[in-house]
Amino acid sequence: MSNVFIVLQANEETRALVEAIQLDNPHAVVVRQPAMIKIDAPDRLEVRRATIEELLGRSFDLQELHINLVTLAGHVNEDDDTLTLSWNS
Amino acid sequence: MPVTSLKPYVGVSRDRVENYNGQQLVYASWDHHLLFASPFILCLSPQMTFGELVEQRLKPLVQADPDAAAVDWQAVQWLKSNQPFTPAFDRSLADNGIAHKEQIRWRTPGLNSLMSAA
Amino acid sequence: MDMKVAKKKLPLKEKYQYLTRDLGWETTYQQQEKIFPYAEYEGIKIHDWSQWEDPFRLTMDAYWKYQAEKERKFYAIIDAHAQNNGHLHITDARYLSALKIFLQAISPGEFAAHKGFARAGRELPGIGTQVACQMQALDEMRHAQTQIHALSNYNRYYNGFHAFADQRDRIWYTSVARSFFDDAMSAGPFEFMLAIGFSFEYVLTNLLFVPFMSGAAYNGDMATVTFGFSAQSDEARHMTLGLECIKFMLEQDPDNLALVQRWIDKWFWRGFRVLGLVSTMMDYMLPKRVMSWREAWEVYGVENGGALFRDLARYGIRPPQGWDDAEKAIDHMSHQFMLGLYQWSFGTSFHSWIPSDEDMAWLSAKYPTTFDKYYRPRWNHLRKLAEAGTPFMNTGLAKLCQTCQLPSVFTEPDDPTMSCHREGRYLGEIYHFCSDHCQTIFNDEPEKYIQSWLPMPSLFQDPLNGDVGAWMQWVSLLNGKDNGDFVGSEDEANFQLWRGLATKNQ
Amino acid sequence: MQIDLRTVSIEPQRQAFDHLVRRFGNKPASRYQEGSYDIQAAENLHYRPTWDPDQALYDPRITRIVMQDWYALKDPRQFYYSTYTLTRAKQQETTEANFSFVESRGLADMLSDELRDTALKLLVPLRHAAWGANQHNTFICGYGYGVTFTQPCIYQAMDNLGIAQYLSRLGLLLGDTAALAAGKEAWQHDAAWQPLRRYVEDCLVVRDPFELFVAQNVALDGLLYPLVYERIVDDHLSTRGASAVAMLTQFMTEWFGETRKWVDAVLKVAAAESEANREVLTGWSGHWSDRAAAALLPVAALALGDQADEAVAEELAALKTRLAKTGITL
Repeated sequence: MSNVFIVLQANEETRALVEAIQLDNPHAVVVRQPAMIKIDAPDRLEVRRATIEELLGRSFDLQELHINLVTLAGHVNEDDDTLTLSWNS
Repeated sequence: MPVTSLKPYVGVSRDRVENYNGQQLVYASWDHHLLFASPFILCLSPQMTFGELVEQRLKPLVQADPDAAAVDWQAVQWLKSNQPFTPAFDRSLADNGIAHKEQIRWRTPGLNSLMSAA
Repeated sequence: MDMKVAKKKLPLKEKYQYLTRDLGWETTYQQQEKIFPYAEYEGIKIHDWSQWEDPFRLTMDAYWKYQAEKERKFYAIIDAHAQNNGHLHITDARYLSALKIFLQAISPGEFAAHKGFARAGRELPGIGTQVACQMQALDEMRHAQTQIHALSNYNRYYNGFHAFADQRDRIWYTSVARSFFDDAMSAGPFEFMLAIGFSFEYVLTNLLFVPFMSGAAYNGDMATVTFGFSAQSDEARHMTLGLECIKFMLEQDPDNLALVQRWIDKWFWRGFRVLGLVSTMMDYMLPKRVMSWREAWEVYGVENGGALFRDLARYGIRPPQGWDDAEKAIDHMSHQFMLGLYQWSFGTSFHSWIPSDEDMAWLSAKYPTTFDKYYRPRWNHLRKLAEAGTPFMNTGLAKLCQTCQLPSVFTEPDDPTMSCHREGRYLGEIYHFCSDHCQTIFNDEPEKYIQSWLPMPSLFQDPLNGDVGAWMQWVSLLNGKDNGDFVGSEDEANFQLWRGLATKNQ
Repeated sequence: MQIDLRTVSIEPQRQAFDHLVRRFGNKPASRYQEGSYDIQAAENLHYRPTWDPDQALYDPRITRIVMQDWYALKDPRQFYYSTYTLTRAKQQETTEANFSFVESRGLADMLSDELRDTALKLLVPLRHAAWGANQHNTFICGYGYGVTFTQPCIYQAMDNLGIAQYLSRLGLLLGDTAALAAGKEAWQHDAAWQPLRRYVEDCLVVRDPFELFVAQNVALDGLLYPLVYERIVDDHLSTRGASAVAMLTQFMTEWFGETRKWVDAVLKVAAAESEANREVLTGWSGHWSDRAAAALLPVAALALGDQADEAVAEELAALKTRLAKTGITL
């Protein structure tokens, strides 16, 4: 088993994103570091548009993630609704 | 292994001895004396004697080491290209077989102030 | 057609397909081999470019939109930083050494990557790959520029930044980074992708950017945090491209495995060496430290790299050959570099210093098995010399590794008291290396590496002929201003003076 | 620590980086200058390329154009990444608004079959030509010398890609995926498109970056954009009721108006550098613009029928007038 992770800048815009990721990935661990937030999860992590939209109260294009993304690890699979990070191990 | 290339590929060394106007490069270092972060690069005349190298270049360079004063330079163990080597102090570098870019090292067993804890 | 029926929206993947892949065609007036002349000589076999999976599917309109938003944020912050004397917010002017190294050695690398990705974006025959490379070429230009712009204001107030463009091609330590990028760019497009896209971006840049930028945040440097995080947000795309590229090569033909593995071995080690200086920035140059190099390596090297190579094992890939030796070097390298930088600081366009008692206490806590045993005695001795008024300046210049071009400051993997001496002969001439891995890289392509422009040996050639004063002029190094010990430097004095003006009423 | 740093007045130690002071004098440098001048490695390059050991990694000799200082070829727009991206972001917002206006009002469906057919036949295959332009500008950026010259080329390349994508979206909007397939088929096989496709493919094997600059950015763009977007779409089709199409290609018209200023500035400085340069540029410009005019004739005829000859001849004459102002007389 390996961790995938996503790191976002710590700011107002990412508050809802982090919350949404936590809701959709109960197995994920959120680590707050200076100026950034790292979210680790064993093997797989999903970022779901619908959850973010619900929390933000507006429509959200998953590609907006790029604005506040710091880094990530794992294979990326992106469609209109979900961005998935995974390792095959 | 040859370089994989689209056309014949020939490199030219930038540090060929003919680029040094009759001088040559020699690298020198004192084993287990890492106050000096890296071996020294020296540009020397091949006619310089080994004794002159020690007196004029190496001794001043290593002064800062607490062991420097205690070295018996006639007794140190020398290596050239990582092999034991007995230099003739009164002969030239060329006569001592010290080629361009050769690395010489010396060892002073028992002298080890800054590494003593190690 | 019923006018009221709205067109069905194409799903992202399909739409992206039409907006990129489908733009190409089978050429008939000119042959593929002439259009893509560099695609085959390296020996990588690609049978079907359509199998390429696009990692992120940004069309240009989305790219412009999101990148513009990043740019607006970035320049707002650095404008404010310049207007409000943001440079006085940093914890201490020592910190600036890390930024000076960054501007002199890393930013030019960003430009080189820009150029290299433009070439790869033209030479690789698959459209998906080309577009991703082109976008990266554009991003790398952004990184070079945002770094120069962020650090430009520091240049107005502090020494050591002013000649970064001259020093890129001339001063000794920048040659390490430049040779790395020159090496990748002189290779074919596939090796370039693996070198920069995979090894550098995927395996190593997290180590450079994430802890370093966190460190900048800790040390009050908003300008750097901003360019760092802003650049890193593009890196996420770049890393994904690098990973996709390697999977693609491995999936296309089993024969590619041997070559890919050799390149992974080579470029991991090249990258590990070139990013080695980051260890010194983290352990010594941040006045307020966020994590040690060892800790960063655990998170971004061991954990992340481990996950990556476990994943790639299904293709037959094993971790890079140098991995174990890298692990052995982690607890030593920052100290070995800093000891070197301190004693050669007359030749650096940044300052070094002897760590304080407090610094040393931190170092010994973070490196319990190595610092007190191997490195503290040397620092104590150097301090004694400095206090006696005879600070140590090592006028014996350094032996450089023919491959990585770093001074040979490294020790044997299993004996930290013994310098690592490696040498070999090629066509009668002797060449020296810092490690087994650098020697292997040389032996694989000697005709390439004998060409290395090594700054130390070249100092003894025409026209400088060993004249250090003339050399300083040639590298635009202002003696007594840019170089030497931080203690007693203009930077130190000015920072204290200006901070005093800002905090006191006299 | 709470301090009000704005109250502190501190004298800067220097105005700008050394290399910029040498070029522009001792004064603060612009962000364009900082982000462009002398940031490419110039000396002590380490290794010969394995893809062509006869070249240096950055090599001004791979083109026939000779410049004493390649940084003389500056971009009058002074685009660096930020200004470039912000400019395009604003334009894409307008374009997006135009697309959604056309879509939401059903304007596409209000086009006559004939007009829609003409628009699709003319514009959709051009997405492939735009992709070719992307390849050429990426090449010039990759192998050209000096950042003031090569930096705008990556912007140009990405613009070419953006244009190819807007043309694809236009095809999808006016005719769905079938329109893209038909356009590609025409590009590959229809007689009308073969001279242009041949032009693009021939450019794909040109490896002199400056010649490619002339072939693509001077000759082909110099004829294609005024002919197709200004003359045919904005005038000919609009007056017949297809102003919706003009809304969808507004980006292209504006883009050409902007980029040609840069193209002219580059040509002018390169031609003024030496008689030899002027001669080479004149030769290339003549050769490629004649070929481009011939290649565009059957394309123009798709919309203009037998008026195409005259239209292309006028555009060629206009291009020659434009070139004359840069010092190149054809």
